[in-house]
Order: sequence, then C-alpha cells, then structure tokens
Amino acid sequence: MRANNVLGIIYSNSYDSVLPELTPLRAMGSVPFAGRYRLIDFPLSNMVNCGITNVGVITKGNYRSLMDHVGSGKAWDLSRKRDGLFVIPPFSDSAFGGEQFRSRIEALHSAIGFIERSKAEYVLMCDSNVVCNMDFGDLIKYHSDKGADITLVYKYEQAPKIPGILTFALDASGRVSNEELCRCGITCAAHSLNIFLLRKSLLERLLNDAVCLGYKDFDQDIIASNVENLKIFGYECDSYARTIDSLQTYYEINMDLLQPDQKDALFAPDRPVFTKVHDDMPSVYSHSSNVKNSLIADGCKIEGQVENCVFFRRVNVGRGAKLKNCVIMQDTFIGEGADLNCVITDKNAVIKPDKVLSGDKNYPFFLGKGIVI
Amino acid sequence: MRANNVLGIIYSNSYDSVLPELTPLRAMGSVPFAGRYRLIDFPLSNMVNCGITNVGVITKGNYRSLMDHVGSGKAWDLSRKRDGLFVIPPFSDSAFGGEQFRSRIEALHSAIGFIERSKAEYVLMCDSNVVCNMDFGDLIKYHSDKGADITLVYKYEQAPKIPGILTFALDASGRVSNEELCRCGITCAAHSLNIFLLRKSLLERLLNDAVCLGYKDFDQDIIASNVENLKIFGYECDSYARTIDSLQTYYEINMDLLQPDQKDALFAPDRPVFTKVHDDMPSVYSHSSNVKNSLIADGCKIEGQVENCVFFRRVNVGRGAKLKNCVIMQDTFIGEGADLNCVITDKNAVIKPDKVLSGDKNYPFFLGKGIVI
Amino acid sequence: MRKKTECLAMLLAGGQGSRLGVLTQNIAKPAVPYGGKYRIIDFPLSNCVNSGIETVGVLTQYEPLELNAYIGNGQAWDLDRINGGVHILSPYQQISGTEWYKGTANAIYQNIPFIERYNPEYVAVLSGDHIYKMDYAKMLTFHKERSADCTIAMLEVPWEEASRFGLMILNDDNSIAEFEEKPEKPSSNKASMGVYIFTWEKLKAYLLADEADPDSDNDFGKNLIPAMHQAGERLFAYPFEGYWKDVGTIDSLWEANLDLLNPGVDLDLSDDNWRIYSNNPANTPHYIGPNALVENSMIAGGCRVEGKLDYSILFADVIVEEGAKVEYSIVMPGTRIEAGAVVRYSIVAENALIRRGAQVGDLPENYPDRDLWGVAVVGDGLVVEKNARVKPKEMLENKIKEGQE
Amino acid sequence: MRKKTECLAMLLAGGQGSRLGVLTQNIAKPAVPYGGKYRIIDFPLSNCVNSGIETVGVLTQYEPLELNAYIGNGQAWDLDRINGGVHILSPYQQISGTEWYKGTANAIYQNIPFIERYNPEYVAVLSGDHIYKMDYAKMLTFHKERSADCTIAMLEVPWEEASRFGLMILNDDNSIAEFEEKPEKPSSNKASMGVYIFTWEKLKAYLLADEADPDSDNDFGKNLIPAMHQAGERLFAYPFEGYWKDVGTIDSLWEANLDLLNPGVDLDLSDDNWRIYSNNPANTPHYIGPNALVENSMIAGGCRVEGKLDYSILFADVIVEEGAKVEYSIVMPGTRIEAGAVVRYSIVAENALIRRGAQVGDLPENYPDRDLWGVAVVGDGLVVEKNARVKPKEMLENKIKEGQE
Repeated sequence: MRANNVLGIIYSNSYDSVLPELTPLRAMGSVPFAGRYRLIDFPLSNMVNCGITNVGVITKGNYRSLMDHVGSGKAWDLSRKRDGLFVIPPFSDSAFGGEQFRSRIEALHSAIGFIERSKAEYVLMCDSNVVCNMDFGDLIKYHSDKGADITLVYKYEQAPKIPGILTFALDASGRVSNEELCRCGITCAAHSLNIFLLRKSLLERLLNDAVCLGYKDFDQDIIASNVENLKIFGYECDSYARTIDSLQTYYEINMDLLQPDQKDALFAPDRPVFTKVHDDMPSVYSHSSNVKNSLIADGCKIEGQVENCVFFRRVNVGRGAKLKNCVIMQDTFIGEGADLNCVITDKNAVIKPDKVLSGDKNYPFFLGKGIVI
Repeated sequence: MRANNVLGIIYSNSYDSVLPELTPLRAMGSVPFAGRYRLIDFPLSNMVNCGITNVGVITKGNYRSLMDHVGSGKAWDLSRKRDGLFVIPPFSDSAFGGEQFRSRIEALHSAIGFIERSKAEYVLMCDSNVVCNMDFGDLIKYHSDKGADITLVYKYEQAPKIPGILTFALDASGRVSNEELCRCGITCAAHSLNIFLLRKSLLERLLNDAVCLGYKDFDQDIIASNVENLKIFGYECDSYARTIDSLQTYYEINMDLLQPDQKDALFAPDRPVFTKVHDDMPSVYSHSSNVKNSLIADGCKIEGQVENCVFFRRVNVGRGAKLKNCVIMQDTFIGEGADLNCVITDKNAVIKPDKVLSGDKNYPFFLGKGIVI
Repeated sequence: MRKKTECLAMLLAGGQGSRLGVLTQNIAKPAVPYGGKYRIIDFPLSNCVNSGIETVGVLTQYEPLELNAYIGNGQAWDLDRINGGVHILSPYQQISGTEWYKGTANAIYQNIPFIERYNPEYVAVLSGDHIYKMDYAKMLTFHKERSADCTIAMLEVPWEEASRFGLMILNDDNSIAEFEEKPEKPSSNKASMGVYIFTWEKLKAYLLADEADPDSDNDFGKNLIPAMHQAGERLFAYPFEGYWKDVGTIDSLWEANLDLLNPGVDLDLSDDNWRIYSNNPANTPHYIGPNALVENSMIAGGCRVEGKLDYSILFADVIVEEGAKVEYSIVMPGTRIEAGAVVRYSIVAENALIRRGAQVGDLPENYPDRDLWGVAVVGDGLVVEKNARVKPKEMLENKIKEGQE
Repeated sequence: MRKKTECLAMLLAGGQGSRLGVLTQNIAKPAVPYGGKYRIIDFPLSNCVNSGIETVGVLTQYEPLELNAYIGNGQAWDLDRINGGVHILSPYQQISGTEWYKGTANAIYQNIPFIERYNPEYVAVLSGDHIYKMDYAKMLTFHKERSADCTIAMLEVPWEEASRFGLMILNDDNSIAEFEEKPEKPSSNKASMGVYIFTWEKLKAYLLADEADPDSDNDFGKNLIPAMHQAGERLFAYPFEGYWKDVGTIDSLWEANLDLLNPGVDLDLSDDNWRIYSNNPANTPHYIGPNALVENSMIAGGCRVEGKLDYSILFADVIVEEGAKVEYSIVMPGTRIEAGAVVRYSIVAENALIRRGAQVGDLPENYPDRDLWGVAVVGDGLVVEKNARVKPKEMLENKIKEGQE
C-alpha cells in the first residue's frame, strides 16, 4: 500500500486531563514542547514524513490555539486543494443525545463523515501526548506483511500512569494474544502507544457496531474483545517514544533532551519535525551571558546565567539572573538578578527582578500563562 | 486609512433561524446561492476586493460545511502567514456562564481575543444573510470624511421581515438622528444592512461596557442608545443588496438573477465574487436539450427541457424531463420524464423518472438534502 | 538534508508550435486553450499530481509569460508545495557561459542541478502537447518491476496512421527491439507517446555523454534514446490504452475539442477520481437566454448565450448574441459574436470580436473540392468587421475590413 | 479583467557580485547568507510585503537555481499570492528574437509585458544587495504628493565616504538639481540608495526610448534617469534615515553581519511590526554544551556549540566542537569546526569543514602592516585540513592540504 493511501487521524485532546496545568486553555496537541514545538507536531510530522497527505485532527474543546498553530497546514505541506489537513470541530452528534463526545469511540464516530469521504484504504490513528519520531512506512509495511487486521504500536517498558492504558502479551509471531491481556500500568510491560493502523472499512464497521451496542471504550470494547476474532498485531517501536502522563513526565522529557543522544533520537535528521514558522531572529548572547547545557530557541536575548534549561522563543533573561533546570516558555521575561531553579513557566510570564523561585526536580514549580510574579 | 488597516468580521450564523430549511446542517454563511456560491462569498469578496487582508469568521454551531468551504482562505487569497482568514470557533466564555453565545454582543465578545490581537485600527462587520456587492473602499472613505464614530450601511426600501431589524431616520448630514429611531419592518424605511464600520478601540470599549452592564442587543443597546453620544452615520448602499429573511426571499433573489441587469449588478466585473474552485468540467448540452432563460453552473449534463431555472454544479437532467422556475442544488439527479415546477432541491436530491413536483412561485416546494423521491 | 524524491517530472513545454500559427503567436503551445476551460498543459500537470508526482519542472524558453502567469504558484493543480511543486525553468547564465536550450536532451542537461536538488531515483520526461489521462505511477511500477533503464509509453495506433509516428518493434517481454521513425512502410503500429520514465542515474550518464558529443542534435528521440538502445540498456515499452491525441495542428486541435462532444470517445473529464485541474478566473454560472437554442455543446462559466449553438465549445466569458449562429466551432475566452454573425467549422481565439453579419468558416459540403476547405481560424484580439468573411482554411492574423452587405 | 495594482516592485537581482569571490561562485548575490538566518534578498522582499507591495518580479539571469529554490513559491514572505506574489523573471525567447539582459534598464524593458499584466500605476525598482528596513509605502505617498515622475531614496552619508556613492544635489523642495556619480570632490553627501519609484507610464516611455538608443548602455543610473532629468521630468529625492548598508564586498558583508551584535547600530531584526522573513529549514533549537563559553554572539537554530564563541554569528546547523574557538567571524549553515580549530576574523561559507588544529584568519594586531591583514574567507563545501592555515585576506577556493603540527 502507498502511504498516500492512508488517512491520518490525530486526537488533539488525548488525555488533556493528565496535564491540567497546561491544558486549561489549550488542547494537548497545542502544548508547547522542546523549545519550539507543539505536541501535535510530532504525530503530524511522522505522518507527513511517511507520505500521508490527508490528516484529520479531531478536536473537542479549547482548540483555538490548536487551530492557530496548525493554520492551513502549510508548515507540514498539508495545505492542499485535495486532501491536506482538516481540523474537525466537535459536532452535536445525535447518536449521543446532542452532547459533545466523551470517549475515543464517540470522537471517531463524530468524525465518521470525514472518514467516509476519504478515498484512502487505511486509517492510522495517533494521540497527541505521545512524543515520538518513528518511520510509519515501516509500520505500514509490517501491517501488510503480517496480513494484520489491526496493528498497534507498543513499547516494552514501564507503562505510563494513564488510567486504562492497554498492556498485553504477544505470541511469537507478534500477534496480540488473548490470555495475557491485562490492564495494569505499574511494571514493565508491552503497553500501547495508542497508534493504530487498520483498514478504513474495518474501522467504519467496528465504529458502527460500537455505537449500536453502546460501547464506550475503544481499547476494551474494540481491541481487547476482538483479540480472537481479528488478527491484531503489535509493532514494537524501537525509535524514540515517550508518553506524557503528568506535568512531572512533561518536565522530565524536556530535560532529557539536554542529553545529545536523546535529542538526536527524537530529531532524527532524515525525519525532520515540522512546526509553524515564526520568523524570530536568531538568539543573541550578551557579554555578560553564561549558558551551559541548554536548548535555546530563536529570538531569545540572554544576559544572565543559564544552566540545564529549555528556552522557548523570545525568552528574555536580564543581567545577573540565574536559571537552573528550568523550562521557560515563549515570551517569558526574567528580570535582572532573579534566581530560578526547577521552574516551568507558561507563555508570557514575567519574573520581576531579584525574585527567587525554586521547585524540586521531582516536583517542579509551575507558573501559569501570563502570570506576573 | 488604508484598507489593510481594517479588520473584517463576518457572522456566519446570522439569522440562521429565518431559513430553517437550509440551515439545519449548515450555517447561514454556507448556504448555497446563485449556482456556484455560498452566502459567505459575498461579504468575503467585498472585503478582499477593497484590500482587507484580515478576516475573522465568527461561528456558532454546525460550521463544518463552512470550514470545508472557506478552507485556508486560498480562494480569496487570504491564506497568509500574517493576517488572512480565521474561522473563530465558539469558545466556552466564562462571561456567559460557559454557554455558547446567543446574541451579537456575546458573539463579538467571544471573539474579543482575536479582535484585540489584530493590529488594525478599524473593524468592519458584516452578516452572511445580506447578498451584496459594494465598494467598501467608498464606505471607508465616507467614514473618514464624516469623522464618524460608527458608520452603518443602510438601504431605503421595504425592510426585510427580520425580527428587530434596525430602521431609522437621518439628518441632512447623514447622521443617524435620535428622535425618529424606530423598529418597525413593514413599510419603506432606511433599514440597516448590519454592516458596521468603527474604530477597533471603540468597539472594544463598547463591548466591555456591554458585557459589564449585561447588554444583549447590539442594535438597541449599542447603536440606538448611543445615537446622541456618538457620531453614528448612515451610508446608503446604492449597489446591489438584498437581505434573505425567508425561504421565499431566498427563492426570489435566486430567480431575480435571471434578469441580466440584476445579475450584472450583483456580479460587477470590477469587483469579482470569489468562491471555492471545484474543477468541474464545463456543462454539456445534449441533442435533446432545450434550455431557456437559465443560469447553469459547471459540470451539469442536460438532456431535458429547462426554463427559468438556477442550476448548481453537476446537476443531471434526464431526457424528456421538464424543469420550470426551479433552484436545483449541486449533484441533484433529475430522472427522465420528471416534471418540476417551482421546486428548490437541496444537495444530492434524486428525483426519480416521471415524478411530478410542483410548488408555487409564492411558496416553492422544498426538497431536503439527499432526499430521494 | 533533503529527502529523496522517488520520481520527479520534467515537462518539455518549449515548442513554439508553429503549426498552430496565430494561436501560438504570443503564447507557448502548452498554454493553448482546450476543452472549454483547460489549457493543454493541464493534462500532463493533472496527470502528475494524480499520479503522486509532486515535483515538476516545466522547461520553456519561448514566450513563457502567459504560461508563467497561468501556472502561477501551482495552486490550481495542488502543486504549490513547500518541497517540490511546479517550477518553470528557463535557461540562465553560469560562470562557464550561457546558452539557450539546443534540443530536448540539452534542455534536461542544463537543468541537472535542479533535478539533483530533489535527489530522485526516477525522472519522467513528458511532452507538453498531448491530451490524455494517464497514471504515471502504474508506468513507474512497470519500470521498476522490469528494472528498466528507460520505459517508453506506447499506444497502438491504426495501421494506416502508423507512418506518422515514431514506432517501436517489441520483443515478447515488451523490451524494445528496434525503433522506426515515421517509416513509409511501418512494420509496427506501436507508437511512442512522448512519455518516458528513466532511472535517473542512467539518464544522467547519457545526458553527459550526449552533451559531450559535438555531432549530436541533443534530442531525446533522435540521439539519446538510440544511444541507450545501442549500448544495450534495458528499454521497455509500457502499453497504454485510452484516449491520446497530439494537438499540434489546427485540425487536430479542432478535432480533439469536438471529441469531447462525442459520447463514443473515451475521454471523461468529469471523473472525480482523475480530475483535470485548471486555473480559472472567478466567473459566474453561464446564462442561456430566453430565445437561445443550444444543442450538442459544452459551455464554460461566465458565458451569455442568446443565439444558436450546435456542436460547439464555448470557453469562459464568451457572448453569443441573439440571432448569431455558432456551429462545429471552438470559441476561446472573452470572444463576442454579435447578432447575425455566423461561425462555422472555426476556431476563434481569445478576446476576438465577430461583428454583425460577419461569416467565419463554412460548411464542407459547400466545397466540392475538399482541398479548398478547412477549419478557419481567427487570431486573438482580432475584429472581424461587419459582414466580413473569413474563408475556410484561412488563418486571420490581422484586422479584416468591413465587408459588403 | 484584472484589477489595477497600485504599485509593483521589480527587484534587480542579476549581479554576479564578483567582488564577493567564492561566496558567489555558485549563487547569485542576493542569495548570499546574512545575519544568522537570512539571505540578502530577504530584506527587499520583506520590505515589499511589509509595505503592502504584493507583486514582485525578481530579475535574474545568473545562477538562479539556488535563488529559485530559496524563493520557492514565495510562501516564506507571504508572497504566495493568487494574483501577484513573487516571480523570478529570466530572459526568454520571443518570435522577434532573444537576448540576455543588457543592463538594468534593459532587464525591466524586457519584462514590460509582465508589468503590464498587473496594470500598475507605479513601479518600484529595487536593487537586491542592500541591508535595510524601509517602508516603501511612505516613499510612495511622498511620490504621489509631489506628482513626481521618479523618486529616488536618498541617505545622507558621512562626507568622507561620499565620493564612493552616486550623489544628488537637491533644490529646497527636494527636487533633484543635479547628479554626481562618485565624484572625487563631492559637493553633496546625499547618496542614492538604489531604490526608485517611477510613475509607470513615464518609466515605460523612457524604457522604450532608451532601448531605441543604440548608444545607451541601458542602465538606470547611467542612462535612463539622466535622460529623464535632462528632459525636465519631475525627479525627487526621498530622505531616508536608518540603517542601510551595501554588502557588495567581503569587508562590508563581514561588517554588516557584526553590526547586528552592536547595540548602537539601528537595525532591529526583532521588531514585530517590521518582520524580516526568511525561508528556513526545519531545525531544532540550538544546543549549548556544558563547557561552552558564548559571549556577544548570535546563534541560529540547529547549532551545537561546545567550544568558545565571541563576537560571532553562527548560521543554522553549525557545529563548534569542544575546544574550538570562533571569534569575530561569520559561519554559514552546516559548517563544522572541529576541536582545537581556531577561526578568527573570517567568513566561512556553507558546509565547510575546519579540521582539528586548523587556523583560519588571524587577529589584526598580529599584522603591523595592516595592508597584509583582512578578513579570511573559506568557500562553500571546502575542507581545511588538520593544522592547515588560511591566512588573513586569503580567499580559499580549493581544498587545502594538511598542515604541519
């Protein structure tokens, strides 16, 4: 199958609830990450890099900043007459009594018109809270080689602390085996990255059945209960993949990117991660700056000391300020002499001169959007 | 002031309720009109033709087909890095207790973030149910020449049957005068086309006041009650402008376009009306076709008799079928020998062979989307 | 690092198309209007994008202005891509000197740096003057399956016409045994369609060799492909079935247009799965007047028809006034045919004005000596004055005087 | 009918820029990188779009490949417009014959049909090798207010440098009394910036006259504008204040870059109301290593800095290894400076490799005879081998051998 025969579906609101600090005003997909990205850039770029040209982004609430970010899809070369990127706004779906969808099944069903209109044969679904860079071309080939009905991507490691995450055992052929299916989330296990590939006609049938039967849980009612009826295969992701399940992991994953091998794994040069371009000037370091082991996006002006930090666009660090182990989002202003340790600031925060803020590596201090302190 | 100093705002859901037949699944702005257009094309093209490059489209419900139609704004050359076209989805606005907006004031307030971010000095607001082609450049010049605080566009003729439409009297200078302000809607009067031009800072102030004071009615609480405090001028529209207030007027306005002078007035060659391009082939007439006094969009295949009709894209008329005084929307299939008089079909309708349907010029027969009869 | 492109296309749009006379006086041949709303180049461009080829170089050095303006940023064909998209490639100066394209192979040779930017595995070389719908992706699969070095799309033509074409004699496995260039007595009816897919590495080597040969005319058909054949490279013919027409002459252009009105002809432009894109101005639905009579015709947007129309194709914004008659004719955008004028068996170019009582073209049956008869042509922007006459076969290049009543 | 365009811009990007030596060996001068993420042409293009000019013709006949690829469909500058947008205009063949651009005026002359398509009232003619931010809309207002035929942007330069410029002597109303072309003893310090606005009707008439004059060099400064002046047309000088720099030489390019690190220089690239757009690849935030020392520098995306950096500008994806030292230097995209290498007072072009222990450039204080000192340049893609040395003022065009320890 050619990749342009695959329709991409991204949930922009996946597990908003595990990151309440950053998602009151934005969807998971538009959470800033790694200095210049938003989380949705990763699934989107993965799809585009393997040749997928038709992507639907399912939204629920608070998706204005997401729409602002993805725009017409130009940054991913998905601004097209035919196919391209579509943001699918919530729709009062009569099947659910006019309310907005709550579960993954309902979300998909609410986009059923979009899915049906597509001429693609396959559907590839991703979540926004999984930061990964993988070659979906290999996944597509695996699916076809195995003759699978559904292929789901998994990692074998400690499962993220997300309620109801699917963990399972596989037989020698890679097929998800029935008996060892379990839902735990504590020890090392093959856990789903919520990346699913299946034939569009099969998805349509499963969805219609699920709605008729009142199913709510995609993992349980569609995947788990069909392990015998359908050939469900697991595909192990051997490239970079991390799941965000809390502010703590969000912080850790940002910090881990200060290790060059982690950064190089996520930003594989042959699979670039695309994002909206902002035309900031390159960052400027003054005479008094002293920056060590940090990731710095464009447009910053640094006059202070910075160590082990991730800076987003246009961060301003005054003379004599000291930052250590911080994730500082765009347009944050750090006054002269301020001293920050283990702090996450959301956009447009202002730290007045000489303020001292300190969190812990295991419990970073979070400063909300636009807060002046 | 340069037109690119003006921010355009279009209500896509204006008066959905007056056209219930066509708006259960779409916003007023995406109601098909005149063979190949959607109603929003008219305010959008007017704005673009006078040089406005930043337009926000405020939506409420059922706006998927609208988003599909406007896409990234390319058709209006509004797909831009900076400015361009933005669809503003409804947002749970805490000022209104988390519910979606109901009034024009609430709608505008819900888009206040978008309005504030714009660098334009002025705001021009339009509705989607007013079909007009006017030179907004002249309006902008008038506003500036008069030193007006608010300029509203009016027509002097029988007011449309829209509840609460604003009618008023003007003094010799063109200023809306206080004493004769009234709300009627029956006889000839200067009635508002709901096109307003004002300084952005003034709009922001008026909106904030209105929300604080719990105002709901833009016309009454913002325009009428400020006639003395503000210099509110009326600008008479001397070009084509018709207001849709019911299925009946919708039908009439379509039919009136069969008069070449009406059509030429709406489609002024120096102010083209842009719309999404669909790449249909030109329409084909067979040996057995006989078409008189009709407006035919691309992609039709006509083998029957057609008189006084407006055809949208890809209408198929079988041999021996007879259509008179009909508005036939896209992808309608008319079987052989069918006989239709004064019928409006929504998209994808199918009329089986030899069916006879007849409405009246004053009460056309309406066939809903996808109905097979 | 730029990602590898599997296949890019180079479209040879250079020809002046002199056999189209006045129709190509100011525009390159691929920009000639066709089929009510299209231009010839819409076909290869749409084929490319429908086949998944999103990087297209259009090679031209002759009057590219109209073509440039028509192609614009490629948006109409969904080819306004960030990587790739459509690019018009004119000759340019280098430190080592400058030259115009000498031949088709040289045109590609001069653009090797363009091609290499995209790092393609395969390059499709297409000519820009044929009307056809073709899935190049299928041809590429054929090419790959055979590990071919060059695959040539091939069509079986009627034997009696075969001598007008470049022909191929094939072995059983579809590899090419021999070429015959417009032979008097054809021994094959398998004609080359002017559509090639090359393995880029091979093509590049032969382009360099061809350029180094001072005796070469630097032409694909005459030099480069025979050279590959002689050297024993793997050349295959890819069989194509379907509508394919060269529109290089007035007669074939006229015929190819009227083919669209013939239900028996296998060229469906309404197929939603293989759309032919075009770049069209904003125009309204067309209007048919109360006394018009329209039969067997195709009408584009913006037209106003109040007269009689039969077996004709009107492009955008054409006006046919009440009492005017248009039969078996092609009328290009913006032309006006006044009341009482008669246009028959003609091609009228853009923005012409046929005034009252003028007569353009005539019925073949009025010409017992068929050699005197042919399609009449009126060049763009010309005025055919009142009661004037443009004879069959005539090609009007300048204003014509008012005729006698 | 196409709507009237108020003003379109023609950007003269033709120059080979030979004074930039290896830096323009394979690219046109406007494509030379500047300021960490920009190329020279970003400035006039961004000025155009910020001034509301959305139709820009870029005239070039020299190595347009890189420029073409860089400009692409114009999206980076918001110039991927359906009407208008940015178009690269190379010479082409017409029925009447073909020719390369003979001079700046001839380049515009050859593109009259392009200009006329947009039916402009005014045409701005810009040169493509200056760094400046300027609102052409204000200049246009000035032009219109004075009913000028030609307005020339003018900058007051220091008297001691005035003799390097084309100068203007003005009347009280800012109309131009006289021109002085690089005079030895300047009687004015008002220099032309190479930015012109013409009333199109007038410009067209003079272009036609200039073309008809066999003795003309077809140059704006030498022929066309003096001719307008002589004929008594209304020529005005528009005073500009702000940063403006010609980057036509290695020294001025180097200086103009380092100007960005000087807070006293009036060139703010972070102004949100006058953004300078550029076309940049997808790259990550840059990374500063644990032992790096970065001062007074500007660093673009994708870089990895583990060494010492002072008064330098790194373009995208540059690597400075631990122990390497870069001072007072400009390092263009993709270059790698290995451990222990020292780069001082240099411009290193794209994708070069400076190997361990190599030394590029030197401090001026080490050269008592300042004529022997100058900025060192390493051409693109070159390797400076281990311990090799590139002397000040040297311009490395070919691979250099390994040096002695």
